[in-house]
Amino acid sequence: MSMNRRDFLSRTAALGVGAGLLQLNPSAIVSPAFAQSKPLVFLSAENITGNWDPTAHTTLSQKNVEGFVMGFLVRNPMTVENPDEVVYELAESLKLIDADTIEIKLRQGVKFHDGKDFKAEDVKATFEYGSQPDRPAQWYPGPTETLTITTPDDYTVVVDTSKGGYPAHLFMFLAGFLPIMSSADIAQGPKGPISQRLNGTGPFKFVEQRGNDTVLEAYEGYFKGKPVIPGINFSFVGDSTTRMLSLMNGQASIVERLEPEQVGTLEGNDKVAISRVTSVENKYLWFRCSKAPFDNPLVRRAACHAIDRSVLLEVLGDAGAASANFVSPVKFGYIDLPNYPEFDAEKCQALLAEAGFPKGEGLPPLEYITSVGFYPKTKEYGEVITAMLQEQGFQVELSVLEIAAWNERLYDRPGGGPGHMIDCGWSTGSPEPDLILRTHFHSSSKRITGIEDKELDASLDKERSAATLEERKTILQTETMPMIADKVPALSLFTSVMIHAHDKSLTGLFIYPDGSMDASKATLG
Amino acid sequence: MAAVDLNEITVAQPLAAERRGVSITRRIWRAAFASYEFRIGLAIFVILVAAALFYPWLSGINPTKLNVSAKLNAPWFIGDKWMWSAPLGTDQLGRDMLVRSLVGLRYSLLIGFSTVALMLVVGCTIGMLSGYYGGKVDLILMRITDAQLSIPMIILAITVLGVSRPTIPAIILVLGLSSWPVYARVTRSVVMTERKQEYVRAAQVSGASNLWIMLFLLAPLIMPPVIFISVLDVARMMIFESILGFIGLGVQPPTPTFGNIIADGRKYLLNAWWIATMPGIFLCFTLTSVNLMGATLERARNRIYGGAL
Amino acid sequence: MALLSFLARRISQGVVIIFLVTLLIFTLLRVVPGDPVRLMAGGMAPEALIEEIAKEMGLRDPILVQFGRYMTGVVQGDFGQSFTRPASGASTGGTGFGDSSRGDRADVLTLIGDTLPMTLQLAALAVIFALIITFLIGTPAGLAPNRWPDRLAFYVSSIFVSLPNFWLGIVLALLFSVKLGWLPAIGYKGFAYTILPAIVLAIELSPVLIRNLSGSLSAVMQSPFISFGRVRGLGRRRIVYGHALRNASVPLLNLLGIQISGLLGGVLVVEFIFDYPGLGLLTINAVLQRDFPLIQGIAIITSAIFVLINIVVDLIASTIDPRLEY
Amino acid sequence: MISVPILSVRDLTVSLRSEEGGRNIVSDVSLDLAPREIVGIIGASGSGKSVLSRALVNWIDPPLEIASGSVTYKNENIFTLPPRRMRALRKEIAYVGANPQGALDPTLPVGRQIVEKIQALVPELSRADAERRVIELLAAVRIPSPASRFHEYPSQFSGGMMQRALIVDALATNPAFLVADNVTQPLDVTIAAQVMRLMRELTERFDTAVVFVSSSLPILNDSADQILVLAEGRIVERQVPERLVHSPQHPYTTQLISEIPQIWTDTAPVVPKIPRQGTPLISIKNAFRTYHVRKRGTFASYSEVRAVRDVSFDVFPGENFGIVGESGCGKSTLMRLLSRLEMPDSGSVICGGQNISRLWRADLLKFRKDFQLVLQDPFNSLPPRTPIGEIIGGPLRVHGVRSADQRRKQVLAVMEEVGLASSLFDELPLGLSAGQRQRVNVARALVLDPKVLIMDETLSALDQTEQFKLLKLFSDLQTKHGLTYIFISHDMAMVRRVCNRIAVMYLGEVVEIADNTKLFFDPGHPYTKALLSAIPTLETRRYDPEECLLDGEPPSPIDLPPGCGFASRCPKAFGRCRVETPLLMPDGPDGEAACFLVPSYPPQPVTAAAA
Repeated sequence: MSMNRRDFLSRTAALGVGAGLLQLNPSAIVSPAFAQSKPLVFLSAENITGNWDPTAHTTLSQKNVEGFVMGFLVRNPMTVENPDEVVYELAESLKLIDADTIEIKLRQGVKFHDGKDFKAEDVKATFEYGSQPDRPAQWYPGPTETLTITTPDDYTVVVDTSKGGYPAHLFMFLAGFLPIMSSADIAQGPKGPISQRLNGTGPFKFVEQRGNDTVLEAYEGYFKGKPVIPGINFSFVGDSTTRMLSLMNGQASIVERLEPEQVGTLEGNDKVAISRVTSVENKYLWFRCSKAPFDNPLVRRAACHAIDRSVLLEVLGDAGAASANFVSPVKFGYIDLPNYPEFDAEKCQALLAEAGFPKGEGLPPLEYITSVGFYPKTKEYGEVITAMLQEQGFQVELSVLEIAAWNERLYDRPGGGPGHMIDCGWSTGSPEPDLILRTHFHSSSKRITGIEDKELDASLDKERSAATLEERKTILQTETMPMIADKVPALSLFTSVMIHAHDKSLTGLFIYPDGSMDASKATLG
Repeated sequence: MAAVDLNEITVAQPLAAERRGVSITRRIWRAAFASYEFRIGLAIFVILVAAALFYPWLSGINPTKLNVSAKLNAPWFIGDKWMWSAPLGTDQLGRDMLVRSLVGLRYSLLIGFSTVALMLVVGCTIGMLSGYYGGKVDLILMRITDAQLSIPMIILAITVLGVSRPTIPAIILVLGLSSWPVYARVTRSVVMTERKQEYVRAAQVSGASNLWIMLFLLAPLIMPPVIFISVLDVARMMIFESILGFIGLGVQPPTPTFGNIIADGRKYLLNAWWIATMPGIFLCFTLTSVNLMGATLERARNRIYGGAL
Repeated sequence: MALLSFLARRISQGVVIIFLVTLLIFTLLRVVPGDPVRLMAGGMAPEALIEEIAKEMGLRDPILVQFGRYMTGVVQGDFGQSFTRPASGASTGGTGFGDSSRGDRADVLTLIGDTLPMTLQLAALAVIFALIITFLIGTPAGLAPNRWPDRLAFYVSSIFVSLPNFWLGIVLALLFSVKLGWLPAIGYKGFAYTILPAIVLAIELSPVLIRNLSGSLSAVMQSPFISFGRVRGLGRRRIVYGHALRNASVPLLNLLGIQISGLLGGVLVVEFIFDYPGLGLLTINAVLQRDFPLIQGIAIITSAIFVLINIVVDLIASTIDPRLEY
Repeated sequence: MISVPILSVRDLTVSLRSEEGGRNIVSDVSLDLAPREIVGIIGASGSGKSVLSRALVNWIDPPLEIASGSVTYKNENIFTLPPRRMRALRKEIAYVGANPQGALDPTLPVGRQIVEKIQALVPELSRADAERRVIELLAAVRIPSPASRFHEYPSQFSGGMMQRALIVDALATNPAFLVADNVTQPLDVTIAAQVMRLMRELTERFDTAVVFVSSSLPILNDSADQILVLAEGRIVERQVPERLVHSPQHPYTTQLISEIPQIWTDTAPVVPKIPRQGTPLISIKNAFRTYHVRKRGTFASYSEVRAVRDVSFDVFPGENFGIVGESGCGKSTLMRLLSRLEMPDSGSVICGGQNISRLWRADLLKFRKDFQLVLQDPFNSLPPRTPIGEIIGGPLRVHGVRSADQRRKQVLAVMEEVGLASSLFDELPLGLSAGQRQRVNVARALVLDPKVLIMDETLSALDQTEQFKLLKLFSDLQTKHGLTYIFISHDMAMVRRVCNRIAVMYLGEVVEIADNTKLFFDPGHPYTKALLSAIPTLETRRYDPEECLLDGEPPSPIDLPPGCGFASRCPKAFGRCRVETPLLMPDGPDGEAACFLVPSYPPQPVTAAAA
């Protein structure tokens, strides 16, 4: 039922965009009296990369920092209730002129933190720079040469994708999470200032990196008005208990990625408030599809049927939400797939037998790699999954590695990545589903799974090239996603729920489903 | 002065009848066993070990069987949700803490003792050699010892354990090989003093080879106290193992050891303190019992060797 | 003169030790599987890029060549640069290939230089606490062997040694920082932040010391000059504090010298728990990120410190007891 | 004695508590000590004399305890005094023990510790004054350069010096009386004599009364006003020395006196002159041994300790060969060379025609079997934690006697032979008397039934009674097994009694080597004379200490001066002695001596006459 509602909404959204109607404002949340207060101390569970270039990483914690500092054309609050909501920030409108052309009108009088005026050249530069194939973040539907970007005036950008053969509407979502960089910085190349510091139009200014602390201060020139809180200290604290302790003794104002049990403890604490956000992040069990035995879809499906996801959710408690698709419910095109593999011992055994491994006999010993992980419960549910698979006759051995070792083994390499299964989550602050589907399941990228499958490629290309959002969603929901669910190169286990705990006196903070925040209206103490 | 004096006194002492013909070692054990502390220690130790060996098998509870719905139950003395199957509560995945602790105890004892054994063998051998031969041998061995001593265990751990999936033998190897120098030093200093004693010379004159002297003369003399000291290290090694678990280099699940139970339970310390605490308590009991026995034994030795009757 | 020659001898030996350590660590780190370059460049990096970076960093040369290069750097005070950390010193992670575009990396030496003082402060305080505990508990035990103070010491050390430091750390933080609010716990914004971690370390350190002190003290109390001292008309206090403890403190010192290297293990965990920005935290992150140059640097520095501390220990010991010829 | 006694002991009984109940070590001893009087107490080891002497200063620790009786000082029983007052009294009650080295805190300078004592007892005395006093006392006991010695540590003091320092420590507070327990026992004869002389002077100077405990009657005889004989913890006789010596009342005393070695009397034992022909059993030829010790606190500079210099002599089958000399004269090193614990740097030790440094494996084992060593220190020479049976059986195991019964049989046989109860088989050596320990030592050596026994100071730790017994045992064994003994000792009297031929060592050199009678009646070397003059004996000395006795101590064998090593202490030294090193020259038919004063010694070569 709810599905239909969402369909409806998204449809209207799509059209609405076309008509340039949509006007909504997240700052409906709270607009408190201006009161000078101490800087906000944010404790992050994940460390940042060494490189401030927003296109150089896919690291969530650093995206959070960008969320404070950088400006965006639009933001997508992506709430489950209203997944397709769009909030205009640097852009005043996104207009789809035809299938291959989109016109972006920009807000005037915005300044970068370094004083440069925000103009169309910056958007153009950002798009072109970010589309370079060697940029790790890989936001863009196609490489730079497939784009033709023109700037009729200082506040208008026109993107033409006809060369690339994919529709321009893809930029609607992309616009939602592109930090707009200063063309001046980009001009100096990837090794230039862009990698040394953040320079954006957001509510907070990047001051310095002090050891593990990223120091930000309020930016008077912010176009929505100077934030109330004087600044933000964003620092990395690896240990969840430590984070929680420092919140409890008042040293931190907000901490992320709480363990569900900690939620239990903190709810008793009257100085602390909890916020839960269904995130854009799903966690997956990735199969190494390029080597035996998981090169055989039957075995993969068997494994999937061996896993009872409801139990995992029990383990995760508040930290996980059920989902039956390869993308998070807050993403475009989400649907509870009817053919998504559920726990079913018979089916599992049947498939095993069919694949020639009755009761798992003849299967090689399998290694399941996971990390000690900064995600809640990673190790725990790893143990559970191992147990479940073993019950069905898979001889699985769990390797819990410390982050670096896990990271080093994570991705596909010639001859298939290490181990046979590996645990990892994937999250992108945009409704764009391809950021997962295409990245992982298209043979041109096949990040972790190493799968190469003509049908999948075809289907993925097809949905990408759909003329309208409308059409694209249909293809996704009726062809691509079901096909993936049949071939299960990876099993999406659940959708993470981001649990933040913060000082009760902290109000007016909006947390996006990718964990980044809008603190421009927040007050503290 | 005291020594000389007492010897003068004890000269004409008549031998207590019961002591006639009883070998020294047996006498020591008797003396030790006579003290209630030794008995208590022994009792606790036997109970623990017996429990570790048999309870899991008797109770038929599988330490690795998950029962997520029954996770984080409190032990019987607090909370009401506990079941007979889990008197000490359950862990984050609903496994019985009692069985897990006991099985953990098994592995931890294995790790603790074999590590210390390894340490002793390596350390004492090296210490013995360098203390006995002195000179160049001493210089070289001691430099090596110092070098080893100055490498933080943790760095050795990641390098060796990085090689493969950390297994119990690998961990024993790492811990043992990174902690022997202390013993090398102790042994060396003792040997250096003992080796100057005249009875060593006497043995040489009687034609005993150096090896013979080290094995049959010095080793029996200096080992016991060293071993006694090493009891503390058994515990320290168990703890180290948990530190390894703590940075993801510990024994891999589902095998429970005190180390990884504590390391995993740490997260729940606030709302399920018993997970991380139980092993600590078991550890403390084990250690204390071993220590009790060790101490009384040592005391008995000193009494017998000190010439008390 | 004597002192100088002593220093000359010990330092030259120390250099040998440090060299051995470096060689060992260096080779060990090279044989660990897991290509550091892949860690730096991130898993998504194509093989070609990996090779390119590796080549450019000379990581494909024979180990000895690399070692030679490294040592020449070291003797010139250049410990190389961190694989993963930017000049800002932030602890970094995540994945980003095309690593060539990373901001310039931090010098290992500066990283260590920033964190070392913190850890030294922590360690020093810990040692002080440990000694206080040791003397409070160990002295009575040594004076009354096999009587209750001895038993007490025995049980206390048994308990102390069975407390995992991270467990204790969290418990203490909960108690003193959250519940009672007496001491700050997490991070570092002033000296007060050192106290709790130091206590944890002290408790980890003290059992061995207690046992050692009580042992050697009771041994000293047996020696002739103690009982003779009484006949010479010295008061008990004078005998115990002026002579017995003095003699007993020598083995204690030596043990302490040895324990220093063990201390780092504790520092590591404790600093992680308390998010204390010291060498331990640096190490654990370096380890977790396989930041080899950093690990090497830390190994060298720690072993150097170890050597120095032990020289100092021997100096003090030989001033206490002239028979220890230095 | 008319004057009131300053110390009077009444019915003092000290007993040893043990699980088998008490046993009296000292029983109803009563004695009085008049001012300035010197009371000597003589007793064999085990007679409880040490315990008594400690009781006198109220130093009785468990398991010992005062069973009854009183020690009255200033008409108060010191046993009943509260600790505080007792401590105050320590000022007037002083004690010097038999173990100088252990007596002071090794980690503090000697002077400082004495000052510490003074200040603890005489608070009114300022630190500066205390120091001044200590320094002048150190000078008074003839410690060279006292001002600098003041700051040195016990380990830097030699035994003799330490003993003197302790005397200073004892007298520093002007005690009313002083208990000296066996003070000379650990010292070399010459040093012991010096110390005794000192004690006498000082006690007169400070008019201190002294209770002088010793196991050697001669020593007491020289100094005491009155002598008590202690046996089994009881006083069996008390007399003034002369009468005690000439008309002893109690049989024990008589026996004691009879055991005192006779040196020059005609009742002295005559040791037969063994014909020295055939091949020597063992002969050492021009042996040198130098140790390199790192100079204290230097980087890499070594100094040479020339422990044995150009020593040669032969030992023939069946003879008792003596090597005498004071501590540090290199006799122990010589022993190590003879027993092949070490090899000479140059020169050789020939045994059975072979150079023993060349022996290996089987041959060596064979050599070991024939050539056994009985060690000096009865306490260090037995592994403390091995039962006696095993100790004695050890060599058998080494020499491949596998079966335990076989070993046990042999061991028990030997034990019986040396007079050890078979019940000791499973006992620890501890609790044995020095004498018994030495018997164990002998048994261990004997069990391999060797040809030669080297006795390294074997008897020096024993009192006369024990010595007497053991020597008897030795001669029995000799007749039974045809053993050859090499005695290494500093005790002239003992050597006099048993050795056919004697070599005197000084600073690593043999300065004289002669037959028994020759050496004792007509020594060729002044050092020998000095030794003879220092022998504690009741006889009228042939060599007057006043003219022969040496001052100071032997120079250290490090960096020796040129010329005769003895020149620095020799009363007869003259120019040549300081430039040229004398060699051994025949001195009559049955002796050689290395001294220019030996008649046969060629005069200093006139430079012209050279070549």
